[in-house]
Amino acid sequence: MALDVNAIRNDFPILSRVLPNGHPLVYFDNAATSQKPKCVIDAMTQYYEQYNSNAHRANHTLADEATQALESARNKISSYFGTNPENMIYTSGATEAINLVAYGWARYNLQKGDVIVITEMEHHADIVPWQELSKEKGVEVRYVPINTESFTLDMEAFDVALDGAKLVCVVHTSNVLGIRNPVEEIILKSHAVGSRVLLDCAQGAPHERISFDNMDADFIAISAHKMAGPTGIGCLLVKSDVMDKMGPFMTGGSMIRRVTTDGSTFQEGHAMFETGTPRIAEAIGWGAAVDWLSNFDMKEVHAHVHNLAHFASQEMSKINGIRIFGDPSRSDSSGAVSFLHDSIQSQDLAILLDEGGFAVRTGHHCAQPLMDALGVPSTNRASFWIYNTEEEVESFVKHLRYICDRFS
Amino acid sequence: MALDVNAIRNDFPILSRVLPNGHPLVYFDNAATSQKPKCVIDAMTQYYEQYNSNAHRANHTLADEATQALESARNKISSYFGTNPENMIYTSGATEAINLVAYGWARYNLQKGDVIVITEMEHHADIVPWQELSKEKGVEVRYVPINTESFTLDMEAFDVALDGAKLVCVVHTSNVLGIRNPVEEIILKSHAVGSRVLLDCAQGAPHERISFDNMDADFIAISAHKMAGPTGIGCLLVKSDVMDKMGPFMTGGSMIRRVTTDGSTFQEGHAMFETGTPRIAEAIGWGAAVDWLSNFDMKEVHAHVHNLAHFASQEMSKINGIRIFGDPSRSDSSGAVSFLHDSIQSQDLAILLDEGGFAVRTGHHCAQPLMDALGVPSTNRASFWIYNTEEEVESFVKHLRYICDRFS
Amino acid sequence: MTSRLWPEHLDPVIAEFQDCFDSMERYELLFEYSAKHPSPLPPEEWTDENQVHGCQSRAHIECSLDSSGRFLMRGGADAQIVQGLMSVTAMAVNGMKPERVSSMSPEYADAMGIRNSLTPSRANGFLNMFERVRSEAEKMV
Amino acid sequence: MTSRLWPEHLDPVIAEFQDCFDSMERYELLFEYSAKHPSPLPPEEWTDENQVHGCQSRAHIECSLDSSGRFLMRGGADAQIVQGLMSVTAMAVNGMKPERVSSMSPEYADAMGIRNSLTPSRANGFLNMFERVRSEAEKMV
Ligand SMILES: Cc1ncc(COP(=O)(O)O)c(C=O)c1O
Ligand SMILES: Cc1ncc(COP(=O)(O)O)c(C=O)c1O
Repeated sequence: MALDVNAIRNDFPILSRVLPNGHPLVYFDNAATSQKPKCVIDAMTQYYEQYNSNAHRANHTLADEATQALESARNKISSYFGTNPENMIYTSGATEAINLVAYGWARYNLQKGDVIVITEMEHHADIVPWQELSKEKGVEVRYVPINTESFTLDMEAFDVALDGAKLVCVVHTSNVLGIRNPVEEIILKSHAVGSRVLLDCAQGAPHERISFDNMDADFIAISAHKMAGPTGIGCLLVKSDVMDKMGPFMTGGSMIRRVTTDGSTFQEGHAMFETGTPRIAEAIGWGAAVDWLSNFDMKEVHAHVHNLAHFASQEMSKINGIRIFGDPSRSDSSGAVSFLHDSIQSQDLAILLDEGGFAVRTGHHCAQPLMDALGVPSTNRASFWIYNTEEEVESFVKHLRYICDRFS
Repeated sequence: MALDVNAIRNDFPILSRVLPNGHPLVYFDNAATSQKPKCVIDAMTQYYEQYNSNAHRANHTLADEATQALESARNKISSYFGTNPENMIYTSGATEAINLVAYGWARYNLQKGDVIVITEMEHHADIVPWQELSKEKGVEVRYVPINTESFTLDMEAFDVALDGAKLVCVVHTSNVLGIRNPVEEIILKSHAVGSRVLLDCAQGAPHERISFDNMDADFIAISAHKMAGPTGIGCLLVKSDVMDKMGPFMTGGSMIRRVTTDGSTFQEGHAMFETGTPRIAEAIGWGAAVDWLSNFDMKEVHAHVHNLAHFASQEMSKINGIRIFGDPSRSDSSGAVSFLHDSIQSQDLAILLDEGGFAVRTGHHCAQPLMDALGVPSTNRASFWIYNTEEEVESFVKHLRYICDRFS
Repeated sequence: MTSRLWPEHLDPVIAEFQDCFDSMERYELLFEYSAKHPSPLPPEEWTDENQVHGCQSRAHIECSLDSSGRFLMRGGADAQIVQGLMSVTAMAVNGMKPERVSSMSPEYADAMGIRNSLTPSRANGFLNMFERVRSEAEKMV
Repeated sequence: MTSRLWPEHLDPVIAEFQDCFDSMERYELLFEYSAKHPSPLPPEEWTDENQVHGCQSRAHIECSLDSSGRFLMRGGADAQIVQGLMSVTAMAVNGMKPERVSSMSPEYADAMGIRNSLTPSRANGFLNMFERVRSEAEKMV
C-alpha cells in the first residue's frame, strides 16, 4: 500500500504556510530538521497545560503523571529502535550523544596510541570530539576517504585503517550525499578486529527503521528533531556490556545513589548518564513522534523519499550547469540531493530558490572535510521527507531551470 | 501596586486542573519546577506550526525566521539577566551549566592542590561535578557548614575555608531551606582572595531579578523551567574575561570555525560552547517567559511569595508534631518551606496531602549533605510562587492539621 | 473449576476496606494494618538484597518456608502506607503452599479499593512488591 | 534645511531598481550591478581583517582616501547578490567626503526596494556591510 501523502500532509500545520513573499512553502530542508505533526505539538502542549511537573520521586499526582509519561516515552522510543529502555540514554541530540561516547566511554577505555577510525564523510559532530580526545589522550584518529567518483566510502582503505582500531565511528547516512554506508559490513569487520562501533544515525533514523539489538552496533546516536520530534532531545543507544564499562560524564542530581561530603556513589545503567531535570516535554513529544511514525512502514517511507530524490536528481541533471554530489540512483540512498551550479554561487542560488518558496540548505553542512574531499566550499542541498510530493519536486525543478536560464 | 494574583492565575491553564481524586490542584511544588503561562506554551506551538526550521546559515525564509527568533530570545534573556548576549551560553539547564564550568573552565584553569569552596547547602548539581574534578585533577573541595539553629551558612567557617580558594561555588537560594545566602558578601570576599565565584541561581532567578553585570559573580547557572520557561533549557552567564580563559567542552557543529582532517579551530566567545542543533523551541519559550515575567516587579513577586511562605510556616508551626527547617521569617527567604512531622513518615504525609489535591515534594531534594547536616533522611517541602494564594495556603494548613490529627 | 482469587481468611480484611467511606478512611485503615503486620522484617535486617526497587520509599522483603513447608513473607517499609499493604499481603500469603503463592494475582488490592486510589507509580510500587513475593515463591516450587 | 538621503548620481540607479517588475527582476539587476562594481576588491586581498561578519556569505571591504581626500570603498563578495549591493554602495560613497559618508543612512536600499525583499538576516548582513563602511569613514574624519 502506498503512502497517502495528502493525508500525511494534513497532519502538519506548517505545510499550509504561505511565505511573506506570497509563495506557499515548499520545505526541502528536511536533513537539517523535519517538520512536526500536530499530534507531537499537541502532546507537548497537553503536558504543559495539564500535568507539567518535575519527574521522579513522585509523591503527588502531577509528578506521578509526568513520571509515567516520561517513562512511557522511554519505553516507546527504545522499542521503536528495537531495544530495551535500559539501553537508551536521553541526550540533547546526536551531538551530545557522540560527546557522551567520547567523555563517558572513550575517556575511560582508550589509551595513548589506541586507534579511532572515522570517515571523511562524517558530520563535525562525529569528528571534533575525536580530535579533542586525540589531543587529550593521544589516541590516533584515522580518516577513511571517499571515492569521489562513486561518492561511497573507500572500503579497501577502511580495511587498512581498521588495523588496531578500538573504535570505529561512521555516519549511517550522509547528510550531504544521501549515501548510506554499508554499516552491516562495517560492524562485522570492526567487531572481527575487536573494535567497538558507533553509528551516527542522525540521518539514518528518519529514513530507516533502526533496530539496535539486531544491528549489533555498540553505540547509536540519534536526534529527535530530524524524525518528527521536538528540538532539544535525542539519545544514545548503548549495548549493555559496553554501558557497564562507561563512567560518569555530566554529574549532579538523579544520576547519584548517595552523595556525602566524603564522596558519592552513582546509579547504574542509563541513569548514571542522565542528570538534572529531565527534558520532560521533549521526551513526551518524541514519544508522540514515534507513535506517529509507527503508523507507517519505514520501507515505504524510504521508497517514497528515495523516489523523490532520484526523480529530482534526474531532472536536475538535465539542467545546464547543474552538478549533483552523491548518487540518488542507488536504491539505499536517502532524500538528500546536494548540487551546485557552475556559475551561480550557492548562496545566490539559495536566495533565488527561496524567492520561489523553496527552502533548501546551503553551506558546508557541518562536513568541511567532505567538502575538502569534493573540492568545493559548499553545496546547495534539497532534502526530502515523508510529506514531500512529486508535484513539489516538479515545481522545484521548473523554478531551478528558470533561475539557471535567467541568471547564468 | 500589589500583584493581581487572580489575573496571573488566568494565564496558567494548568491551575484550573481538577485531579482524578476530584480535588482541584493546589500546586506547591514550585521549587521543583514552575508552571508555564499560556503565552510560553503558545510561543512554542507557534514556532512549530509556523516557522520551525534549523537555525543559522539561514538561506531560506523559515531558517531566517527561526534564527531571528533564536537570537531575539538570547537578547531578551541576557538583558533580563542584566548582561549582554555575549555573556550567555545556552545549556540544557543549571546542571549542565555547572558541568560546563567544571569541564570548560576548571579543567583548563585549576591544578592539583587548588581549592574549591562549596557549601553543605548545595544541590547535588553543585557538589558532584566538583567531587569528580577533584578525583581527576586532585583539586581540594572544602565544604562550608551551616548553622543548624539558624539554618544559615557559617560565615566564619567560610572565611577560613577561603584561604587559597580558586573557585567558590554557592547556591544563591537553597531549594530546601529557602535561605538566601549573603552572595554579595561572598563575592566580595572571594574576589578579595583572587577566587572566582559561581552562583547556582536555579532557585534565585525565579525569586529575584538577577543582574549579572552588577552582581559581579564570575559564573551564574540558571534553569528556565523553574521560572515559567520550558524544560530542556537554561544558561550559564560568564564574565567576558573569564570566558576568554575557557576551553571547549562538547564539540561538533556550530562551535567550529574550520574543521580539517589535520585539526580544527573554534569559534570565540559563547559560540564555542554551543554545539549541535540549538534548542530552538525552548529558547523561544524561555524568551516568552522572560517577556511575561517582565510584566512584574520581582520585588513584589518576592514579597508575595515570601509572605505566603512566612504565613504558611507560622500556621504550620502551630500544628503538633510539625517541625520547620529553614527560617521563613527572614525577609530575604524564598518560597520553600521544608517540614517534617515527628511521627507521620514523609512519604505517607505526601500521599495524604496529595489526597487533598496538594502537590508538595518529598525526599532529599538532591541535597543529601544538607539532609545529613540536618540529621534527617528527607523532608516534605511546600514551595510557593507568583500564582499561589493565601486561600490555598489556608486550605493547605487546614488539611495538614486534619491529617496530623487523624494519622498520628 | 475456578479457584478463588485470594485466600478465604482475607475476606473480612477486604470487607473492612470496602466498608471505608472514602480514601482517607482507607489510608487510616492501612495505617492500622501496618501496625498489625504478622511477620515484620526489622530495619536491622534490611539489606540491598532484600530491597524492593521501584517503590517510592524503602521496602524490604524476605521470603522463606517454615518448618512445615509453608510460605512465610516477612516485610518492612519506612512508610506506613507501604507497610500496611505489605501487612495485608503477608496475611494473604503466609501459610500458603508456595505453588499457590506463585500463581496468585494481586486482585485483592483491587477488591480492597486500594489500587485505584494509588497514583500509577504507587500502584507500580505495590505491583513490584507483589511480583517480588510471587517470584520468590516460584523459586521455591 | 534637509539634506538628500543619497547622492544625486544614485538617482538613476535607484530608478532602475524601482522600475523592476518583481523581486526576480531586481535580483537580476543586482547580478548585473555586481559585474559593474566600480572598485572591486580581488579575492587575493581578502583577509580576516577586512572581512565583514554577520553576512551569510563572504564579504570583504577595504576603505581608504584617494589622493584628493575622497572616500574610496573597495569590496568583494563571493555571492553576486552581496557583490551587487556592495557595488551600488560603492557607487554611492566613492568620491564623497568621509564626513558625508559617516553621516549617510542606508535608505537607498529601501528606495531600491531591496531591503524589504531581503529576509531579516540578509537585511542584517547588508546593514553590517553598510555599518562597516560608515564607521570606517568616521575614523577618517
Ligand atoms: C538549587 C538548585 N540547583 C540546581 C538545580 C538543578 O537544576 P536542573 O535540574 O534544572 O538542571 C536545582 C533544581 O533542581 C536547584 O534547586
Ligand atoms: C549526520 C549528522 N550527524 C550529526 C548531526 C548532529 O545532530 P544534532 O545537531 O541534532 O545534534 C547531524 C545534524 O545536523 C547530522 O546530519
